[in-house]
Amino acid sequence: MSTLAVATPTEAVMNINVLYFASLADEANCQQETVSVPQSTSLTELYEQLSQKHRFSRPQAELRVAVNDYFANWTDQIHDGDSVVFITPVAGG
Amino acid sequence: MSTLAVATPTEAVMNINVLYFASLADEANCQQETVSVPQSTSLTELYEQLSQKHRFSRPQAELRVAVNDYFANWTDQIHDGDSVVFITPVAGG
Amino acid sequence: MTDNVHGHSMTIKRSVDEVYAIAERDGFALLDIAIDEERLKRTLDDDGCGAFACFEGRVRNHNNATSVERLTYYGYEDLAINQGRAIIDEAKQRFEITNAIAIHRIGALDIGDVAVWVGVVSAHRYPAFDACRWILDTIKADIPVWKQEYYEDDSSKWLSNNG
Amino acid sequence: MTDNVHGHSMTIKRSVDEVYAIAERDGFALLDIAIDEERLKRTLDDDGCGAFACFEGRVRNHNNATSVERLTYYGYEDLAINQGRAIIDEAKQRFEITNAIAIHRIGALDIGDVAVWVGVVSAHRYPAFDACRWILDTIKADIPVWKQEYYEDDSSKWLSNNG
Repeated sequence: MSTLAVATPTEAVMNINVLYFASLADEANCQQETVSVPQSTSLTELYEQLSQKHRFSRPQAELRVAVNDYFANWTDQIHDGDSVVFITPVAGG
Repeated sequence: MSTLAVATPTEAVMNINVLYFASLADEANCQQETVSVPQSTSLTELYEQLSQKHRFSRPQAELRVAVNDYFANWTDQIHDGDSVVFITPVAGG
Repeated sequence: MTDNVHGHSMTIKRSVDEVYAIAERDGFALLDIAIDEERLKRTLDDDGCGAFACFEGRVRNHNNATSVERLTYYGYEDLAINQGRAIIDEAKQRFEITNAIAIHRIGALDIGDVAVWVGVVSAHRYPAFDACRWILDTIKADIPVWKQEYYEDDSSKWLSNNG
Repeated sequence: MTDNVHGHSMTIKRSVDEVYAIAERDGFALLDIAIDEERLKRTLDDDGCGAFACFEGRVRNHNNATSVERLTYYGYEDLAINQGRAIIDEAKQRFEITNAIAIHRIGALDIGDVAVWVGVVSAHRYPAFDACRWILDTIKADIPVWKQEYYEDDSSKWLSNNG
């Protein structure tokens, strides 16, 4: 379990389980990780932080996001224990 | 083999094999017949004569015509030995 | 009486193997037994094709509000084969497809039986869909096949695709 | 390395019978073995339906001018099932269809293998065609499946449907 630098001990934190697929899994070099972030962290902020950590090549504008196995809006709030997946452009069919 | 009234013995005649399908077969009460008609008989005239003979309920305008197993134009000439089929609206599929 | 005057259009003259050989070569044939969809599909296998679209027209248990017991299709086999070849040739010119095959069944069919099968393969998906629909529409408009529906009270009537 | 970080997206968590049960109930599922097209088709049998339209997306041996050896699909199973259910529900509202089922395969596929299968039944033919195409397009746009193509020189790349 990794902890992002911005989560200080004095703040309330939430643990978010992040899964990686496709090129993001290549860049993160892992399938999933649990991160502890301040409770008010938005999805946008979460991606920004993880993007810095793993040097993701895709800007957020090119991605969709899923929370707890459903597509979500980038403005949706997340909560402790949520599962979050950043979705690069899909290529099924 | 039936002979149409209009074919007189002094004229050159041609023998046309006519096949019937669907409602025309019901009305003609046969699958096919060979008719002898004057050599210049057109497809339109042929249908008119057979229509009078069998009291076909469909006017020619509702039909297509095939000669020797290909769709033909009503203005195409026919020749001795040709096979002619009048095609009522189809209903496949 | 009906069977006498329609007998020639309820069965085909060719053997089953001839029918599938004609379908493979020319793209269209009539058949008077159940259509082997897997056999037709295998005929279309092509490593260069990413798309396979197919359509089956089946006998359904109703026509508008009327309950249908069974359906008999009648066909003019030789014209159907000639016209079918022209339809498949035209489809290959109109659409970016690799191959297409269709078979129409004639004779007495039960509810659920496949009356017509159309399959198309192409590199990309839209031409397969477009050609499949066009071939089906054109078969329904131009192939000399007629049908009679039979109802619960044993009455029947000739149907028409175009009025 | 690649296999380690993608292992979770190359196989499914559910059993094959569960997959077909979900497909039958919700209309969509992911599968990590060959798709049994006949099984899906039988699920759609309906005496009230005169039309069955289907589409198979197959792995083809080229992409533009480049020769392709094989293809690996990766999927996010739980999101795919949730999103697939929403797609099939929407298709049933948009089109006059009776039922629709689709399955997307993941894992390593060979040339000719079926990657996606979509089948639709309806009373009449146009809604079956329209819904089949719409479902396929929407699967390609929205279902979280990704693919990597492998070439003769063992190189590979991630593909994208939308640029």
